[in-house]
Amino acid sequence: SEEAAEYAMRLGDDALVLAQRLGAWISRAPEIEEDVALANIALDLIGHARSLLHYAGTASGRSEDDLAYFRDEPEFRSAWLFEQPNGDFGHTIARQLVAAVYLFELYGRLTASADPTLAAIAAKAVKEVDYHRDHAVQWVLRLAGGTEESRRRMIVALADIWPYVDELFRDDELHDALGEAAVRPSTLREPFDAAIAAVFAEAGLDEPRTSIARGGGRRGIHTEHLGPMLAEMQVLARAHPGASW
Amino acid sequence: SEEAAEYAMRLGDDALVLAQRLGAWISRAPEIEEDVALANIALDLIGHARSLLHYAGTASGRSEDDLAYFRDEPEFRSAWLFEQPNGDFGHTIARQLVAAVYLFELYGRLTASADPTLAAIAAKAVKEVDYHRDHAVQWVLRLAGGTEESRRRMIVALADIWPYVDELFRDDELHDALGEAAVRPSTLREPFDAAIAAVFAEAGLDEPRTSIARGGGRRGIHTEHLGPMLAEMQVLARAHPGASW
Amino acid sequence: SAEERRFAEIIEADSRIEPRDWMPEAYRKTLIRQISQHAHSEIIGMQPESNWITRAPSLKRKAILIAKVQDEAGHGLYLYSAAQTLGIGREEMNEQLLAGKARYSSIFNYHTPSWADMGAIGWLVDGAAICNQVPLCRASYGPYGRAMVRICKEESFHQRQGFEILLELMQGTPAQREMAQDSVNRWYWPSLMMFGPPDDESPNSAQSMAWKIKRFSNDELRQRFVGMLVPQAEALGVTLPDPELKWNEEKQAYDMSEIDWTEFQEVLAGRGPANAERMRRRREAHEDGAWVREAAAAYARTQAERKAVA
Amino acid sequence: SAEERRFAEIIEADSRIEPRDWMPEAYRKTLIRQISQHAHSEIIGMQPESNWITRAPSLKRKAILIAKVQDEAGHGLYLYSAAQTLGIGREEMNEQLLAGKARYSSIFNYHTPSWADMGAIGWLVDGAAICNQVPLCRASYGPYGRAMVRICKEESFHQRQGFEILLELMQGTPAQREMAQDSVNRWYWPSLMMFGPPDDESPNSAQSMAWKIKRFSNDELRQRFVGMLVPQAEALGVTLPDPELKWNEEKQAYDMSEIDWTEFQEVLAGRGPANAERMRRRREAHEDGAWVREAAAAYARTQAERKAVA
Repeated sequence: SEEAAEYAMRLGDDALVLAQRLGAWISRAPEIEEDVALANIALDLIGHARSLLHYAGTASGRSEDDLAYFRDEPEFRSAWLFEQPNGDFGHTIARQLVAAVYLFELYGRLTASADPTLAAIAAKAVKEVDYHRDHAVQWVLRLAGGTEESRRRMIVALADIWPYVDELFRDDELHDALGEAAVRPSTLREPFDAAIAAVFAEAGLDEPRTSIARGGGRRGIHTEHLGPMLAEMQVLARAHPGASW
Repeated sequence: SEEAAEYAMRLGDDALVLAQRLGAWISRAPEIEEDVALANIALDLIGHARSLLHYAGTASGRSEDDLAYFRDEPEFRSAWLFEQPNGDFGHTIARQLVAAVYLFELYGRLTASADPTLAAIAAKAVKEVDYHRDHAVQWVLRLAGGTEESRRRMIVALADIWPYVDELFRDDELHDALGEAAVRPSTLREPFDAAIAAVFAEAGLDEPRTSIARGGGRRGIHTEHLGPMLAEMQVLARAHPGASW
Repeated sequence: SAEERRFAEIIEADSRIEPRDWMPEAYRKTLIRQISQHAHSEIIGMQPESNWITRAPSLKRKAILIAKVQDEAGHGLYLYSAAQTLGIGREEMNEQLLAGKARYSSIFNYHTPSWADMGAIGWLVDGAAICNQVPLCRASYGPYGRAMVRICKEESFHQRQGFEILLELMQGTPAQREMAQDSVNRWYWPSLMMFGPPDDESPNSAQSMAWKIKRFSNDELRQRFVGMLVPQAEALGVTLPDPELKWNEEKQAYDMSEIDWTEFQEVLAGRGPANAERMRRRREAHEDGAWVREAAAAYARTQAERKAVA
Repeated sequence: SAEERRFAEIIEADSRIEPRDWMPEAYRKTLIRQISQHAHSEIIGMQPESNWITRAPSLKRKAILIAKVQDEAGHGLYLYSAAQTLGIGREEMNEQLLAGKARYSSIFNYHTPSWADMGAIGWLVDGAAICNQVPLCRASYGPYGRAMVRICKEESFHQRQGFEILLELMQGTPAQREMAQDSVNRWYWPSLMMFGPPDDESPNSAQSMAWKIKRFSNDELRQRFVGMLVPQAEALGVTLPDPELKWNEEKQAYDMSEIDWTEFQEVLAGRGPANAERMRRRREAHEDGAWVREAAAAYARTQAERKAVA
């Protein structure tokens, strides 16, 4: 259905945008092991994006690459969290923590979707994001419990990322329309908060008290970070329209 | 002539690429005064680029914007120095030092060009790059003579930039063909070295002993930094071919 | 007291209070708050426009845009200087900004997703700023009034450039026209909100008007602004996104839809589209630049000592 | 001595030397030099390909490219581990790299201006690497030989992927075909240089062959590589940029133009296209990551102490 396609596009864009961000770390990470780990996470996310965008495109006869490379910024449906810049490694970890805990709760429930394609994609994805979650949590513990400098940076990074948490949990008409095929984002908030609280308790961190960013990614409204990112991501494909690679 | 157009394109691309780099600093500089100063330098350079590319395009009926926005990477003629990334402020200052001292010597001599258009452009530009030179020199002195940290960073930055000095001073057939219309780059090396030596003496710095980068910008061969920069610079213009702004 | 009388006389005579004159503490505080807020607005206001410097679609527009953002940095500097004459340091003002204790204009918490926003910001945001600021050129505090004279001149130049960007787009391709209209749709209401709450809900205005810091009410200025926009919108061929907007001959004023003040309050409360981004960028620029400022200060000290010895 | 005899016997028997076995100091040093150089090459070799991760023209290619660069990081890690068994620390090897005291393969000092370079690197550079490395799977030092077994498997996979990228381009638009041919033109000669100088100018080779670290001469391997390329180039439809290249029935080998060894020496001397860029990126990644590594180390210490107390 058109609604399922839209829903898959949201999830696919989240994964694609985050993968694109993580891809920029590779060969620049704090240690080689992290080049490997971040590449691994990026790969998983591209896998999710491909499955989801492939599914999203079937309704309108568009391929995953049509959707990834030939949509403009207002047609992207990703939430603001995912397009936030890499910043220092602490910012990347803060973004990973939120993303992975959210995606783990989401895919976990989506395995029970009434839409068998979404359920199958979720079943595969949930195992992978479980690893992403573990990776992020371990680094939050290390940075918060490492040196004074790393703790300071971790706290700043969490505060910078926290405004973008709220948008992830907002329901809209699409979820009403999809019923049992989708997961209502608001239902994920409680398990998300509980999981985060446990991490923060172990790390000796307080939940950041920040403003809430307005969001609007699901309607194609984005921060100023997405445009330049898409310019780079799409430049080659757009220079050769119709070419196959 | 076609040769004069090629020569103007080289100089114009140097100015354009450097202006694009500096433009990315604005609203991110270490102090507001530097937002103003770097914007000022970027503006002057765009002015030079516009005059030079306008002149370069007349031979082939292309506008300055045709040249800036609709050429691909291998058609850009800028030297490698100018596309080097901004890095920290020290790197930007190191790049500015080399660029401004070089351009000052170049434009100073080009005022005597047998080509009246180039001579006129140079006459205006030389006064402006004199200011750029002063700006860079003052900052080299401050950073080298400031704190331990700033001195360390200045030395690293100079070492990172120095491989790209040599390319600026290489003659080729174009200079033979142009004769008195152009300035032979090799003739600028001595005054450049003297000016730099004076700055380094005052700053208590040694000239960096580094490798020499191969270069090739004048033949359209570039480092890996130019491609992503052009993707961003050209994205909007290319999305609306033929539009006027 | 004699001082109070003299202060009142200067105000009464429409003359200027200067830094060395006595002034009531509340007057000083009001000015510091207002001038530093204005300075911060110029500085944060660089961000939405700097977003398009690297992507400007022609070299001419790139140059104009850089010059404009540079002017904003310059305005920030004049205004910080004016505030400094009231006895507050620049570092302190900056700390207030970064700590969220000092405000800046909410309008800069909106994003610039499209190039047309460079036009709409000039036309609508700078246009509204001018309506607000022209009267400030006569502000009773000398350094502020004089800074505003210079700023207003440049702002009206910026407004014209914004209008020209939109005009070029409206005369362009269908995609360009759509881009322009979309941008006007997004910026129109936020620009009307720049004049602040309706007069009956604006608590600080009365005292500011008595002190001749402020000379017209929020609603008066808003009406003046809309009156200026209507014929310009016609010339551009854009539609102002208010179906109720029309001239009311009887009231000699424009009727308009009610402004969504909850939106205004939301942005003010930190829940606008870009509040977090704006503060993050400012803080990162400040922190990343710390070593540079420290170096400059250390170098200046060394040079001063050398001169003293010589 | 008995140790020396035992070492010679192991070598003679084509068996493996293991970390706890006695070995001549020169053997150890040669291995450390070679393995760490190989590890550094994998790490620096990530850079030219990571240049296209953010711009890969399809999601499938983006995924394949990330996986490939990730494999290179993994190879770097195995090889550092193998070197560590010889008694050198990873931090020390990294310092040697950053100080310019340790080498990495010169091939990675070339740029990747075009997407087709992702194909040419796989086909030519990984192809040459395989020819060099397959014999190393039988290297006399156990940890090195075993690391190479794993690495070679992945490399041949990479080579096939590179071939596929080029094949897709050669079957594509004229612009894509041109892109592919241009890239092959740029990478062909540097890939031949990867086998090192001609046999009569390769001083270290004899000892390495005696120790069975190395098993074929540079020129033998180069011939083998060209023999592999020729039919593949035909299948692709690309021209190998050597007009002299042809099979010599008499010599049972390919005739080829003379390799420009001054180019080889230039790159080796630091004057290749990208030497400075490669080192700058590595150094910056290392420095920017210092606080992260320090945090991880401090955290690990604290955790170990807690466990010790508990």
